[in-house]
Amino acid sequence: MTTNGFCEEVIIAGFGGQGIISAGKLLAQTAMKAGRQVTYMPSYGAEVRGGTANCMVVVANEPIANPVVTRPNSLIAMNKASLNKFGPRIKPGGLLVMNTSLIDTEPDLDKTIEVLAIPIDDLAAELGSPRSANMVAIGAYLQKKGHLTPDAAAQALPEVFAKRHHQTLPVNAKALHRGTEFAANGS
Amino acid sequence: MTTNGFCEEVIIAGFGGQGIISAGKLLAQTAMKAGRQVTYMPSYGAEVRGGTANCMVVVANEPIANPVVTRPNSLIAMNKASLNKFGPRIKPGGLLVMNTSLIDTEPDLDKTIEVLAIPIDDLAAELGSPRSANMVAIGAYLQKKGHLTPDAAAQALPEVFAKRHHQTLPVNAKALHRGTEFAANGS
Amino acid sequence: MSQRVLMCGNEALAEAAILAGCDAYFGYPITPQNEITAYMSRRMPEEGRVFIQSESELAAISMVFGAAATGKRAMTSSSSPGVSLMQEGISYLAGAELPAVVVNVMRGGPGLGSIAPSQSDYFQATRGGGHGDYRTIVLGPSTVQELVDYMPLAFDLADQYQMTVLVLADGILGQMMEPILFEKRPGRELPPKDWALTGAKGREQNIVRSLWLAEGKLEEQNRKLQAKYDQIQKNEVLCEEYRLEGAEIVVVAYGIAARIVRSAVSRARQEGMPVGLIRPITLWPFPTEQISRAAEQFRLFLTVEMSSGQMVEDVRLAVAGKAPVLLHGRPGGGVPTVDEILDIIKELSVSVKR
Amino acid sequence: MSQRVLMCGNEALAEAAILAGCDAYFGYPITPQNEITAYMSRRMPEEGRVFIQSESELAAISMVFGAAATGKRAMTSSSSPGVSLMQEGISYLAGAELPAVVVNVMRGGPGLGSIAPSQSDYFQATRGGGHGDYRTIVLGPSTVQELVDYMPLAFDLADQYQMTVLVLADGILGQMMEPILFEKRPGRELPPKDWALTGAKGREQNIVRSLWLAEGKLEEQNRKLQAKYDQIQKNEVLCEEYRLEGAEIVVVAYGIAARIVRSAVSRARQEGMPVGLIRPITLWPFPTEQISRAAEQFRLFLTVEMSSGQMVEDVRLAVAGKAPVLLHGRPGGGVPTVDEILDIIKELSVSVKR
Amino acid sequence: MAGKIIIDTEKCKGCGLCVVACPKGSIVISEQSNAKGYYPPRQANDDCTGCCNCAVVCPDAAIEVQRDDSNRMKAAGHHSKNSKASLVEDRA
Amino acid sequence: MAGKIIIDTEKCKGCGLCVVACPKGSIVISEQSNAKGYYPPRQANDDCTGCCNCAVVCPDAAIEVQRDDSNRMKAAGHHSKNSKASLVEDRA
Amino acid sequence: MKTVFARTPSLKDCPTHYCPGCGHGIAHRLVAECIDELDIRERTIGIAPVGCAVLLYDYIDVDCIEVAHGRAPAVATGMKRTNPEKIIFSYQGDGDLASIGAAEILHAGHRGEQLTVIFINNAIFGMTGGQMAPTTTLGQVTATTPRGRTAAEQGYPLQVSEIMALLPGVIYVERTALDGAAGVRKTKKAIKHAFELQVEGAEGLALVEVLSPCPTYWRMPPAKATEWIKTEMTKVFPLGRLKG
Amino acid sequence: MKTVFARTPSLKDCPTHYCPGCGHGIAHRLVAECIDELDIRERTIGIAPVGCAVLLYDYIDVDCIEVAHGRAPAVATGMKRTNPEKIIFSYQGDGDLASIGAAEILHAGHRGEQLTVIFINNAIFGMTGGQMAPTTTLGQVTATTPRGRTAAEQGYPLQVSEIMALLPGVIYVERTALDGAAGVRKTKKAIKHAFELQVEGAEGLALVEVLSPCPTYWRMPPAKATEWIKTEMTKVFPLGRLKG
Ligand SMILES: Cc1ncc(C[n+]2csc(CCOP(=O)(O)OP(=O)(O)O)c2C)c(N)n1
Ligand SMILES: Cc1ncc(C[n+]2csc(CCOP(=O)(O)OP(=O)(O)O)c2C)c(N)n1
Ligand code: SF4
Ligand code: SF4
Ligand code: SF4
Ligand code: SF4
Ligand code: SF4
Ligand code: SF4
Ligand SMILES: [Mg+2]
Ligand SMILES: [Mg+2]
Repeated sequence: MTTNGFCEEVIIAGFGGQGIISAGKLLAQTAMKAGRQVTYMPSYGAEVRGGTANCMVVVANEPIANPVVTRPNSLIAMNKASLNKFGPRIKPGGLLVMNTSLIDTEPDLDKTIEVLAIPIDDLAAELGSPRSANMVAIGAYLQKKGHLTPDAAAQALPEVFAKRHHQTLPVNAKALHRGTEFAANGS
Repeated sequence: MTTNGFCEEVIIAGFGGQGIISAGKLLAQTAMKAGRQVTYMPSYGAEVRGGTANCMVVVANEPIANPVVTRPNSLIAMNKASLNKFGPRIKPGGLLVMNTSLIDTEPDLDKTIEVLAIPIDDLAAELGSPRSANMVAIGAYLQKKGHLTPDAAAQALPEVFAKRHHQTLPVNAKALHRGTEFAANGS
Repeated sequence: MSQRVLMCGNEALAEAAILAGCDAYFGYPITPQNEITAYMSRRMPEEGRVFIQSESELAAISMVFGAAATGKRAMTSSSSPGVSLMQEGISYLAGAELPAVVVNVMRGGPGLGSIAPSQSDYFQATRGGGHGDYRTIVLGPSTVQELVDYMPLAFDLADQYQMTVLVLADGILGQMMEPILFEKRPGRELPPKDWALTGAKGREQNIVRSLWLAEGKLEEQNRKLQAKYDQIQKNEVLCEEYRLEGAEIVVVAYGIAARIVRSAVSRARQEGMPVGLIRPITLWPFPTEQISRAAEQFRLFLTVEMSSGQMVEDVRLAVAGKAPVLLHGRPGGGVPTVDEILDIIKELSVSVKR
Repeated sequence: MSQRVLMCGNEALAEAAILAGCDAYFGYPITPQNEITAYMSRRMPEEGRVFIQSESELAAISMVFGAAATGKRAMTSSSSPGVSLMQEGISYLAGAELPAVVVNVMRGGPGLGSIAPSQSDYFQATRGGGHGDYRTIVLGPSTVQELVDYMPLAFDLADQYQMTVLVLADGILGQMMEPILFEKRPGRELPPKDWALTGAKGREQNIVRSLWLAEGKLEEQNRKLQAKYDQIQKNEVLCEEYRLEGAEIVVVAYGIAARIVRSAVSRARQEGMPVGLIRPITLWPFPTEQISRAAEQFRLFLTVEMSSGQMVEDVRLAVAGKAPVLLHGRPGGGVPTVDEILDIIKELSVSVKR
Repeated sequence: MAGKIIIDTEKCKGCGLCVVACPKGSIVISEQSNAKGYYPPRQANDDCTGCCNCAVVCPDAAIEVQRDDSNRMKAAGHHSKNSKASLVEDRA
Repeated sequence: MAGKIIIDTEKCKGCGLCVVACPKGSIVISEQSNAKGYYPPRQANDDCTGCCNCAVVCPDAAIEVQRDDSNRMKAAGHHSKNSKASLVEDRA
Repeated sequence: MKTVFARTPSLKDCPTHYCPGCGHGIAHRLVAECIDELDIRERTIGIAPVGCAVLLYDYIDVDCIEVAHGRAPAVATGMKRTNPEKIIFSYQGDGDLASIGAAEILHAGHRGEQLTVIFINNAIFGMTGGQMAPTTTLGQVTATTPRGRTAAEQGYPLQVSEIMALLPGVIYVERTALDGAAGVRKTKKAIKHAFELQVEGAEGLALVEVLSPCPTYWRMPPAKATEWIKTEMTKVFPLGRLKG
Repeated sequence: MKTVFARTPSLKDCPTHYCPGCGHGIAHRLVAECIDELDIRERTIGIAPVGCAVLLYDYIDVDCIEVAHGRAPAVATGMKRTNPEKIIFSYQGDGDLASIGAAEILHAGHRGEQLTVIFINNAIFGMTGGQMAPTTTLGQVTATTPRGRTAAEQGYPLQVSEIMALLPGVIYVERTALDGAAGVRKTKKAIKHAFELQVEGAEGLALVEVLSPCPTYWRMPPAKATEWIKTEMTKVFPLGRLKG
């Protein structure tokens, strides 16, 4: 929402359990280490929970006004419900990263929006780590946007995951790069 | 505190149990029946009780500002503690009705204050009704002040005492008149 | 009762509530308003209505919440610390739009304070001591007769606007006896309580709630509340003006302080001082317009209140810089005297003349 | 920690409290501030300090009361309905002159409302939702870094003035993560706590109380409190001014609303509109003087707050009629956007130019 | 097949409690998720007796049970006083 | 006279509990009121044993008891652990 | 084929917001079934707690009210005393009833209010994200007992039913568990009895404590949660009729 | 002659504001005597209730605090947890402890706080002018039960000690009565034990319920009030050690 220079507002959304929260935190952590202004905001829409989760990350060069993103530049939609809810809010000229493993329909969006269709769950499963789907998504997103590098994200991984999960760092780093690769090559 | 016309502010004070409250209510009730403006205010200085009680009655011809009497025209002091506490507050030219049955010292007050020394408890005891001391006091006070008649007070008695005490009405009426008599004759 | 009777404020307002059709009283004892609870414990069962001494003020306001939700006229009463405990409950009443009457016989604070009379819960009453954007109608009677007259109004306003009406009295008003007249006057015409919980018979389920999670829904509900409050501000202001003719100084005071000021003004006028009184009767809605108009005309405002200065903010907001607004405040149970107010008026008269 | 870390506001303020020497935390869960309680449950025992999940907010504020009376640094946190329940306790803290820190991460009201962010407890915080004449110092940070920076200040102010310091945040500030820096800065020099209850050893008995029954005593105590509050009003106002140079329109906003307004002002300036921001950091004491001075100079005031209009009264009191004061309020969990504020500023710029 | 269950797959949250509750092993979780992403179960064999255990434990009231009572005694539910006929024949 | 009581008449509120508590009938209410209007008691005879009952029940701690222990065993008060000598020899 | 089990009419035909395997869904259904079977839908008023079950009124189709956290018994008192012919039930969690609302339930019982109380004990504060409840078991890890509850620090789990049974004003107390089909059936029987007493005008309060799974904050799959009730929770909270 | 009974030093040398024959005066003296005998004056903090005993600090010469009505156990918790070496006692009436403060005392007991609680049960709200307390007996006429308390309307008298004794965190509960010299001596023994447990660091809460006369609002002379405790009150509140 700042106008000077760069300001990237992302929504990441999916089922609870798809690692939405860690994906968002990784993005924020990476941005912080890169010296950017950044905010991260979890969804806390209801005290009671349904099956969905989302979070909002803003990366900018100037102080950030509001961490609540109403109209994102980019949406990472990990399932259909998320696409339905947030898809229409993407700003013209924005980016949609769409998990075709769980979304079988074509999104009906503004033509100016770039759509990256990627079978996120399948790619993660191929790596032998279905729970790393979130990392595949981040990798793909970063490749498309380019404001932070997948390598920087991989370096931030240890700060996002609790120590007891550190054995998963290598596979998550791999997943990040797999996402990048797919986004770059379309396969 | 109103200036036009008549305004009489009385404090009645003594031990708890000396009938201070009923004395004040009688005065107020009598004034009301006489068509006067009147307020009655019990002491409620502390949530916890000591041995003392007092109440304040204001009778006037105009709307009454404040039922809390800081500087009374008249004080009915049923015991020494009351005299000590409220005596110095009597307005110049005021009246002190002082129960000599329980007060053995001379009050040291402004010279303009009229003092009626009257052995209230003794008079009541003589009537065979020690508990009617409060009525003796009211009778004496009314005789001195004259703004309401002892007869009117006697007529108001049934409204002040609960039904179950109505057998005491005659002796209380008698006590009222005994007080009047003493105030008039000095004996 | 169509004859003057001598009654203390607490008992008088209780009887007035009964005459106004109060179906249920819930309360927890606290000085200086215990006579209300005691009176109700005797009279409500006589009338076949409900009296409960609750275990606390939290419970009392919650019982009011329950009874009110079924469409009954319910009330509670307390004094300052007890009313503080009701703030969450009052906010819930506002959110759920339930009618209720709450009497606060104010005493000295903060904390346990004292049991002396006070007016230092004005902010709490008029700004909402609870959370969220809400208002309660606040009535500030200044005689025992007014206490009696405003209880039926309190119940009517509560029902008409589905909200809490606070009756702000103080220790003196509650304790003092004055001759009063109980007169049966016609009440307002009131909307049907079709929202009440009476059992879902022949209609859809009724729900009384204050939680609105869906996006934008709570904001909408708030705007609805504000619209209602605007209506009230337009239609329900009560305010007495006394001796404003030819005045230069206007004293603003309410409740017991106002009756003391009234005497002072009357005496000042006798002594030729150009002073009048504006007495807000509804403290919320505040007579902002009346005072704002007066500010065009008069040169100086003096607020007298039994607090460190709370209503004075409303006076300043109304005057909006058009005239100086001074304060004579007596906090912590202090009661101003006619003489001390008169002295201030004298001084101000001199300065105004200069 | 001398390196930037990414933390949510709730956890960050909790860690900052620990660094500030908080001896004890007492609290009852409520959204959107549960991260504070959870964080404290882990960290306080690690530091050998006290954490208790209390049975209620009443108990929490009472535990704070107890710990504070012994000279310890104690705090609690809650959100709107829970803070309403603490009003009696906060009034007692004021009466007994005990230091305490209370964090309110505000949510939408009234009633159960919602858990969306809000600023609608401003009245409660700044006017005292409890009974009696008292104040609490109220800090309104607008970034996670400020939350961190103001926690030590909150404890210092509490100790210096022996009173409650309220930290007013909102659901967004509590939940959002931002990079922050924990810096150890020197605290204030503080008076000894010779009033504390530590056992009457080698001295007379200490008593912590708020009841003053003797005639005039409570009034005296109140005047003492007011004198203290006057001091604070003189010495402790914090307020940020942004782009006031050459402005004609001044927006007043605090907390999360202020950071949104800041962006809008920055954009408006780029588009050449003459607008600046005054951001009160202490909400009580309010920067009345700053705004009053500004009112001499600027032509129009706009208050933006996430409520139906509460702080706007303080702005109006400060402006005192010298300029129009408009309100853009979003109650019930609504969050204003930069765009909507920009639109209002645009409109106003046009009207100011005319 | 004495019994049959009908699952409201869109209300089901795939908790699997019915699976555990069935004494006949007649219920299995299916592979097809519903719109909310949950995996509702399905009837897996013909052993269902219509005992209602699955419906009784379902937190989402997503199971309806039908039974062929033609060749057996009507299950004698304990009817409390004040009771009214209801679609829940399974009574405590 | 083995015992003797000293009454602080200005603290006394004339409640009469000591009168009832005395096993020896040694206490009576006096006719002279104190400054507060209460009628404190006085020792009425020489039978006092110094048993302390009166002092123990006095709500205003207005009674001091003295006893001549020269020709009897020292009353064996139950001394709790942690205890310190005190002027209250009468222990529970 | 005949339908022998279907949704009861007072249970609205919509999905709930509860987590998979949550006991609230079962308890709601049982309450609705009892209301229909006793034919009291048109004169019943339900009181929703502040807790995961706050939206009770979205699921049970009777007149309902949502009240401040913990105050349901006082609200119920206000309703029942002014409407003795109505059937009032409150539905409260262990945070609501046993923590912040301890005084209100105790005193409603103490006064002998004619109420039906459904007390859902899931040993946790569900709605706020899994903090310790008074009924949390020793060793249980929660958001506010990260090292597990210990008796020394937080005390032993609170046995509410045992306390309530002590009060003469409380006429019926039973503890049941949603730990499988048999437990659910027993729970329904208890809830029904608690309603019947009020329908009959029995003088006093009836309370059913229902041990109920919260798979989410117990951090276990639903089936395991059911097991945990059986093996662990009932040790601390013995099942059975405690009174009446 | 030797002085065998005199005011103990921690009882300040001043008259009290209590009514003639009020049990608070006796209880205050006993507390002060125990403090002196245990030699803990210099590390004791007393908590005054809101009730007739609100001015406790004017009579007992230790560090004292006055707290909101009913919240003493929570205040005590805040003090003791941050100052484990101090001896904290609270002194509460039946309105304070059993009515408005029911949740706080229950939970302090539930958590097993190391506290000494003196609970003065005089079956009435004294300070506010004689209203019904939860412990008011059936038939007792008070300012708010003008026709006498009935079980149907206000419930049975609340047996606080019996409830507290149920809690594992409560280690000692005894009910005594100020009904004559023997009763006063027993009460002192109980109070002393309740202090000793804390001095020894025993883990849990110790509570002594003291049946205490309020001649003023029982509307009887002091001697008769003592009798009434013996003949009527102990029927409803049986004396003895309930726990520990
Ligand atoms: C006054 C107040 N304090 C705290 C809260 C936050 N809160 C909401 S629900 C809840 C506890 C829920 O636990 P429980 O009653 O056991 O219900 P569950 O969700 O486990 O079913 C709390 C503390 C609130 N809404 N209001
Ligand atoms: C919040 C609040 N509610 C009510 C009161 C009024 N109040 C003062 S003492 C008291 C009850 C006193 O009864 P109890 O605790 O039994 O003490 P007693 O006077 O009988 O010794 C009450 C209701 C208060 N001060 N604060
Ligand atoms: S009705 Fe019984 S047998 Fe049939 S599927 Fe359900 S549980 Fe299994
Ligand atoms: S019990 Fe119900 S919700 Fe759970 S899996 Fe079976 S049908 Fe679905
Ligand atoms: S017991 Fe004490 S107060 Fe009562 S009469 Fe005897 S000496 Fe006086
Ligand atoms: S010490 Fe014993 S014998 Fe002596 S006066 Fe007192 S009670 Fe009587
Ligand atoms: S958090 Fe627990 S209690 Fe709440 S809905 Fe989920 S499973 Fe049920
Ligand atoms: S009212 Fe009762 S409790 Fe209070 S001081 Fe008097 S006798 Fe004691
Ligand atoms: Mg729970
Ligand atoms: Mg009592």
